[in-house]
Amino acid sequence: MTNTFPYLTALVLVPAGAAVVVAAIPGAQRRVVQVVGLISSLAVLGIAAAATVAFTVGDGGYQFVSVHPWISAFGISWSLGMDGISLFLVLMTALLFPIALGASGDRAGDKSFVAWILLLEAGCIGSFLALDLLLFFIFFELTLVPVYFLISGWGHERRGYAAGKFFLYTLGASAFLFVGILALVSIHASQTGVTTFDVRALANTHLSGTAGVLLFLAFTAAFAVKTPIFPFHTWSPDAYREAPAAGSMLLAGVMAKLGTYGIIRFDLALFPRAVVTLAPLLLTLGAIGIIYGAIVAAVERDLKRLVAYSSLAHLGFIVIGAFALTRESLTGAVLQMVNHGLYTAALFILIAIIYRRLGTFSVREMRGLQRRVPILAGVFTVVMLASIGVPGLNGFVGEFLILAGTFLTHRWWAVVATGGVVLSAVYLLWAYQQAFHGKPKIEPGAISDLSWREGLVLAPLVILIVLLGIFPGPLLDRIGPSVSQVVNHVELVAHQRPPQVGAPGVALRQGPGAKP
Amino acid sequence: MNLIAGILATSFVTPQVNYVAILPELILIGGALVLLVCGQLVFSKVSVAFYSVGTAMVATASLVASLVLWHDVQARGPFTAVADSVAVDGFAIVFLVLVSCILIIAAAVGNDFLRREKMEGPEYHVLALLAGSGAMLMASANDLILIFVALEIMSIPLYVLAGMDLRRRASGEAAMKYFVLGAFSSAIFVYGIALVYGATGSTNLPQIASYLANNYVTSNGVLLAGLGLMLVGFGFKVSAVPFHTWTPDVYQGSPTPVTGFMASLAKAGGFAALLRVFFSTFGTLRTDWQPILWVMAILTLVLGAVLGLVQRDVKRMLAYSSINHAGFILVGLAAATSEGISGSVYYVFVYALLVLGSFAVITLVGGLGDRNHGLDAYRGLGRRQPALALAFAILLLGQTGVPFTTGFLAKFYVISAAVRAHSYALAIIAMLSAAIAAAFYLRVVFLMYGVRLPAGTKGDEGSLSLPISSEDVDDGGADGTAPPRSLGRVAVPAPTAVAIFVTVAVTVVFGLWPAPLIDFVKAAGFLF
Amino acid sequence: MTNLLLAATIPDAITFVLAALICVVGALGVVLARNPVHSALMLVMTLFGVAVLFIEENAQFLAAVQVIVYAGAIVVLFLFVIMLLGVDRNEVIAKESLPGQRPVAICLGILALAEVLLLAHGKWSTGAHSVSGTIGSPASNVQQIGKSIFTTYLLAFEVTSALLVVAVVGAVVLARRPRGMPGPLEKAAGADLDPDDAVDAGPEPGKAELFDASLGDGEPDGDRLVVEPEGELAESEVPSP
Amino acid sequence: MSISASWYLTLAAVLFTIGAVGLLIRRNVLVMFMCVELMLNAANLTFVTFARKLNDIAGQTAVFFVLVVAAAEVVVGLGIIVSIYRRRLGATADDVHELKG
Amino acid sequence: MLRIAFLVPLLPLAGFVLLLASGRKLGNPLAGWLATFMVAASFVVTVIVFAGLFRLPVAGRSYTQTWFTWISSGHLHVDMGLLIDPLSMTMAAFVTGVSALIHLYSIGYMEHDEDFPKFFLYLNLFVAAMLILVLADNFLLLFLGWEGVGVCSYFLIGFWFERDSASSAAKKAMIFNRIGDAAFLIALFLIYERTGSLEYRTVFSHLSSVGEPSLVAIALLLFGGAAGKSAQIPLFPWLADAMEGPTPVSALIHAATMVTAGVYLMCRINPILYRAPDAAHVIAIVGAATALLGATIACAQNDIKKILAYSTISQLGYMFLAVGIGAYDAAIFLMLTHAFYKALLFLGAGSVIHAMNDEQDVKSMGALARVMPITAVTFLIGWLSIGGFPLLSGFWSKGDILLNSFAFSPALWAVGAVTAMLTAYYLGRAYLLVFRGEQRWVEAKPAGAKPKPLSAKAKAAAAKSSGQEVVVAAKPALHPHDPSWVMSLPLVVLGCLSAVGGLINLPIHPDFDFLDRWLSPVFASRLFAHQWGLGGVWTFALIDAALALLGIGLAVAMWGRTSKRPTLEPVFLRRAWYIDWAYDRFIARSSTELAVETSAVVETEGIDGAVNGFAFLVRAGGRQLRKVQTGYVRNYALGFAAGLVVVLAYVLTRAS
Repeated sequence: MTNTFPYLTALVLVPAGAAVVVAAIPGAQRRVVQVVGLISSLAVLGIAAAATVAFTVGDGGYQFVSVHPWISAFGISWSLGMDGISLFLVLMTALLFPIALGASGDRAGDKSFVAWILLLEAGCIGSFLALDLLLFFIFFELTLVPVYFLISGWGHERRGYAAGKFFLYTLGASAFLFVGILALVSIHASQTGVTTFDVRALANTHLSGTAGVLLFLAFTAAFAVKTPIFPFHTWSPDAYREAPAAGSMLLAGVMAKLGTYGIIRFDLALFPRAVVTLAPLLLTLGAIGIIYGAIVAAVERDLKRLVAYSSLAHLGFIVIGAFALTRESLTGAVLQMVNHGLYTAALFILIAIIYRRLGTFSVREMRGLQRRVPILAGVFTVVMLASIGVPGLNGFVGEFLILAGTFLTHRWWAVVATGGVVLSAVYLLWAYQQAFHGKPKIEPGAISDLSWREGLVLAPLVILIVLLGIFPGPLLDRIGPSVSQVVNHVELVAHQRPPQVGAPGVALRQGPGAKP
Repeated sequence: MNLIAGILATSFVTPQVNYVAILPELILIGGALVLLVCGQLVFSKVSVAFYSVGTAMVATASLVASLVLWHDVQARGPFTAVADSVAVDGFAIVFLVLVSCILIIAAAVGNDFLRREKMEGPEYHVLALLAGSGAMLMASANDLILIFVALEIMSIPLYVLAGMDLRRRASGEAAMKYFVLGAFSSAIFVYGIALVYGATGSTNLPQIASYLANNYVTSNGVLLAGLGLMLVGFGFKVSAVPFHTWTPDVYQGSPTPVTGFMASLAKAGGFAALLRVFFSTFGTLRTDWQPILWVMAILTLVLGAVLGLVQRDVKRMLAYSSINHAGFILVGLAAATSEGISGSVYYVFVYALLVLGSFAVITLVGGLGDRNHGLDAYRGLGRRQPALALAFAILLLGQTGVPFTTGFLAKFYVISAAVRAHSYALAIIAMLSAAIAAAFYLRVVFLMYGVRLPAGTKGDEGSLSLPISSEDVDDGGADGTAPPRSLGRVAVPAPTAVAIFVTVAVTVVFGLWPAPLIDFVKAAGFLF
Repeated sequence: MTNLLLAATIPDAITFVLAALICVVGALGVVLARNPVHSALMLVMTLFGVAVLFIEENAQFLAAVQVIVYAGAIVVLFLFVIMLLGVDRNEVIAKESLPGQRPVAICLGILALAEVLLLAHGKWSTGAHSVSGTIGSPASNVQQIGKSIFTTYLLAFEVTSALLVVAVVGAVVLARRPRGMPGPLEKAAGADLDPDDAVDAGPEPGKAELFDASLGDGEPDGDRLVVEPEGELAESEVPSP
Repeated sequence: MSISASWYLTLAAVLFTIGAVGLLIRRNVLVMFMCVELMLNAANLTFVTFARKLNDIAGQTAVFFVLVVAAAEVVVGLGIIVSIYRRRLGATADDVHELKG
Repeated sequence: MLRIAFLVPLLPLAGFVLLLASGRKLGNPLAGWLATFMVAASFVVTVIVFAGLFRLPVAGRSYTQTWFTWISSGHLHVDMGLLIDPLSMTMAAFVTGVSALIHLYSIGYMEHDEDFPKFFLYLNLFVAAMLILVLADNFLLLFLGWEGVGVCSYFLIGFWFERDSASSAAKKAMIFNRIGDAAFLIALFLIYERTGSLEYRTVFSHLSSVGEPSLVAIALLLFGGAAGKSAQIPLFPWLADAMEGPTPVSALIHAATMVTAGVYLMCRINPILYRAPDAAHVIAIVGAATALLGATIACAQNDIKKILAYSTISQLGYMFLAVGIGAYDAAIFLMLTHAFYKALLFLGAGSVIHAMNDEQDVKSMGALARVMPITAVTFLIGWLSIGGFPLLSGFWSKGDILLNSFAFSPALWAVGAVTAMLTAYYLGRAYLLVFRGEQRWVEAKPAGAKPKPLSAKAKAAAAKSSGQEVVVAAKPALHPHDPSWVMSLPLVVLGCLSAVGGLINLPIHPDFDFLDRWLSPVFASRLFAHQWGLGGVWTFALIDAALALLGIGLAVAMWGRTSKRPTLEPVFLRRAWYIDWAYDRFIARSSTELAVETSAVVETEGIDGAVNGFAFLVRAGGRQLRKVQTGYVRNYALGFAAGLVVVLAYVLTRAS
């Protein structure tokens, strides 16, 4: 398709430029900063929306591809592309950032704060769009810096510790990714004589079994930490806990997806055979993460940390979906990335709102809130149910697709994961009961219910949570084709056979999984 | 009579000297002499500024000369001059340019430092120029003896400069340690040269190379011994473990601008010679020396990172970081490929500017008396002087290797070289060490930006906004986040400011648009 | 062994042995003499020995230079400084302040020597052929050296001038004393002249943390600086000039 | 034919080692410098010997340069010692160890 | 006519949305009326559609209405669509009907509650979900409704969330349901894997190609889900606690509608059960066991609502027994009648509780018939009907099941018979203790002691094991009376229904069992049918009647006079066979401990410990290495020498 407007480049450059502009605003014009920040992030959202509209449904390939040589000496190019997998991640990112700005109160007038947020947005969108491995890595790394500053500058009591831990842990992990990328490229160069970092080209690299596995591990190490996947998650509770509201929601909502996105986009595309070999390992880790996250969350008294662990569980679902390698599960995984982004962000905002009222994250110190702030409680309930995965809300669709798809190829993992569904109800309901039920501690009128501004911030999320639960069709239609391409690629390379795995019913009955 | 006759009988033709080829060096030396003379004889009392300007001009002149040479080389390819004792090739010229830049920046920074510390006189600049000429010679020298002499020309001024601040005992200690160890290592070095000379019958690098290429050395013991001894000498200069021990002490003790100058110049000169000798001359023996460098690189990387972690003095911390960087540069050399070499060169180039800028900032923060170097000195700098802090942050992040800075590409360059040479372990260790090193860069950044919250208030949700950006620099203490009393605003003189700006600009601009610098450096891959 | 010696002409052998003995004894003397003055004199002895060997290897010019420059200039300079600083008191060689320094040093020395000799394994095999002028040529040693200096090593020779300038300037810089600083021999003690007796020593261990970047003040809790009174700050503070 | 070069070279190696060890075990900075001089002399001897062995003048020329360098080093070194002494840090190497870690 | 079917679930949903938007403005009682109207309207629509369906020829009595595609990915394709067939319409009809009545009742019951609008908000949402459940045309949509009703029951049980007991009960219910749902989900995956679809028709048409083991697995997993929803062994404990909710909720959700969803599901998958007899047998056995268990426990309860709750469990057991043996129509029949009389009983209990100022302990009631006749009479009808008193609805429906079960296996029949007898007995006990016997409460002279909602005492009373005189003395004076008409009307209507409800399916003559014939298109030949003629039927009818009378007589004999017969209320029954306790002790608590251990040991010490440990190691290493940097220049030189030696040593190995 020919479209004159360079959507993708704009998507990356607008926030970046806006960050510079904001940083350059002289003096303490908080109002201006606030407005500029919000406007520019909304502009990004607009562009993303436009791109979504212009996106051709049913085409699984990359669209709006824009390639410009950057460091030709190393074959690095500024090449961006968008397919069904990245489309909604970008859209969600573009949506969450204005919300994040809106949710951070006066902070949004803080020059450096806004600048960092916008820079982070550029980094995230960039990583979702990059088709050039090194470009991806650069954006992937670039996101660390703003987050580091956001946490260390505006975080809570132990922000120094949390920020450092986050930065170093992820940085250390991406060391492997970095070397892995270079190794892959040099292998490819030795085969074809062309030094390029273009994913599409590299996907055709022929890798020996061990080489593939090692590279896969190198890549996955970084993604696993970023996501995080059990047992590489311990930075996340601290980071989520200490980060400011915007930081937490962006960390969990957007940046966690960088990891899972990396898995789907790069692991699956570049090392299909290794993926097939090692899928059980990753599936197991994902399943453990689901159960484990739920178990730990069940005894967590701190709402933010609790949500952090619940994210660990939910991301476990996504990982499982990615490595089950069926269309359903993979589509579900992509969808779930978006869903998780939405309801986790909403959860963090709600927690922040409560914090603003009570000055605490500990459920011990809040009781009977439902009596005092019924509307807040109602919204919280909806979001909570979404994250429990109640059908009719967005959480369910993704989860069901993931599990149904996984069941086709890896039955028992799916069964275990389904157990996680029960557990998620346990800890969230428990937390809810602690915080909202019972005789209220606070006197009537001591705290106010949702302000219109807070409501405005939450509204889009809640609406989407409900809408996507009932009507996920538009997303599925766009995600599907791209996912099919990925799966076909894996099937072809890994099994040298046309894709049929996990086609249920008839097709499966003579497939391996036939035994009841 | 017959004495004269005897002389005439044995009269000979001196080699014709291609002055253009050695013009940069000559300019520096000449400039140094001129400044010296002017300062002491011609004018009675001249201010430091005069020397600084003079130095800058001289350095600029040699920069121009180097660029002229660059075009020659582009035109007619690399060549040697003055009886094959200097090689004029891309490799050398990259360093000529670098050294000229270092000199200009050092002059600017030194100027303000000298004025602040009330040290008049041309010595600093003269010595700097001479050291610079030494570094240039090391880069272009094509003969072991010349390398040795050049090494001394570069080192001795540094010894002196290290001890230049007569009022700080640390400075004296630094000078002493640097000198003793320097003398020791150069003795070892020259013994190594002797052995190599004995083993190959020449001190001229191309001749040695051709000798090694053409005849198979049956018993290479002496040669290898000489090589090892020379490695010690070089290792000292580039502060590679285990020959790094002087680095932290000297960096910490020396006057700060000198530290910056030393860090950049010594690394440049040392690595220039090291790369040339080992890669081009003894390339045929790479299987013999590669493992040594491999181990050295790992040790250097890890030790630098780990030890930097536990420092509380910024200069000392950066000393260890410089060791870590040396490790990275060695990684490029250990790859022993043309790509690796240009990677190392690029790294040296980038690092030199980064470290110059960093130490320029430290010089300013150090304050009068040049002793305010505790990490605490940086707490809240982001609020007191956002511009300065931002610059420092960028330079530190550049050293961390954050994308869109030259530092990232430098790491990328050497690591990719290593990976292409299939030394994956080395690559991974290097990156991990970089991750560890990031910790101490970040600590400074955090101190500058991670402002404490007012007591009692919780840090969240806009209920209060943290004064981190420039808008409220001056309400220090209003919210209890006042930095310690001693940490007032530090003066930022124009020249230093410009110098810092330049380094930052280079870091960012070439980080975003690296093509020109990379192409420039790629030429270094092809030695004479 | 002996026959190897006898292979050479007797006088040569004797000269070598004597000179070698002189060198080694002198060297050992430099190392072992308690008094630096003695060391200096021992050094002279070694230098002479070396000079003899130079002549033995028909490097007459160098031998001369060796005697003139080294013995005549350098060692005198040493002695001068020794006297100037009045450090000519005996050093207690017996006790070694640094634990283990001496034995380790000696072991390392022996090892290094052994390694070098092993590497050389006797033959000290060398690449052949003369490149720049042969010693055996009719012209005298001086002329040959001069020739090679002004041809092969022209540039090196020229830049040594820079080296010498450096030496001079350096000496000046280091010897010059800033306003108010006492000369080498005066015993004027003004603490103000020597401001920072507290040279920023290395950090006390155990303060820096890997993750906790906030540990400028070595305390995990970030709020320290807020609550701490000015007095506390004053301690951590370096006295400003 | 005079006696074989290997003797000279071995002697040089011995001298070198003595010098090195001396530098390691002596506290007095001046003496340490003297030890450096010893090492340089060892190098010189090696050069000259090889020069004879190779029948090549370059070795002797090299010695010439080494001499110059040695001279320069000594000048500066002694200057440093003077300045240190002036700073009342003491005259032996061990007295100077404030910078550490 | 059928086309308006979509209104059936949409009307209550619309009510929900309206209340959400403007519930607080409408306030009390307008909100209630709106809600009631919506449900009533949907009842009307249902009747219309019902009629429309009735018009069609028997074969063609199935109509699918697809709204839009819900989920479509890979081979999975799920629509939002309704299936209109006799079964779903029957369900829809009685759901909407009963709901309408209970809505009406609630207007009166909840009039004093401050969250009045919210209550109806939830009720409407519940009805909508329930209707989606019964009308869905595929398993996933059914699951949506299934979860929806679960969530609503969570809200409603925890409606008085300030009571810890209430919120805990709500949580318990939700979790037990989720356990069942997990099984349900796995069943769905299996179905999808085997048949490649989740849509009823497709699935059932593919069954022939699915191996029986898979079918058994599917059936049992689905039964697991049903057990959770319908409180069958082993997932029944939550239902008793669920009584913490307002009484109308208990009547609507935990007696009439939601809990029967499991039975509906089982009937819906009858083709699967038909092909998986083993699963069916399991269901039958579990059902019978549950029936007996519930009955026994009900005998010893003092909380009137708990008595009814356990009776519900037992009745549901009956229904599953019926399903298990293949008598689906009998199950549906019992479901309907049960909906009538159990709702009746609950509402009656509700008005009693209301009148007794939230007193729920039967031991502290008695002789209420005098002051609240309507309630008494209707309750009496309810009792007799559920007890199987001849010719009342219960008599027919239960008889139907017993008949078939005997034909299927006498053992099951025996269990059923005993249960029937017990049912008559324990409800008789309840009736007598509440309405007859001596008065165990203090009558207030002046009228108009406004009963406040949820007085603190209520809990205390509920908790009390049995009412002693002391407590009675402590009680404040009461002024019980029959409730206002909004509450009485439903009682009366339901009373009539439970009396004559049996008429819809009289076994006396094939022409009279309308229900069977109406449902026959759904169950077709898969129905289990006994082989007796009318004679057999009548004999069994007599036996049933005898059993019922026996139970009633027993009750009168035992509880007519006194309220204290400890021997008949053994502790193990009052404590519900200690099953609840066991759950708490062995599952809840131990798993909590496990979780605590995990987070303490594995997380804090293990994983996080590893990371921080590494950091610490690096630091410690740094500190140690710093010692090498002694500051003594000679040490440094030594280091050089060492390095040199090492290098030379290596070189030595390379030397040739």
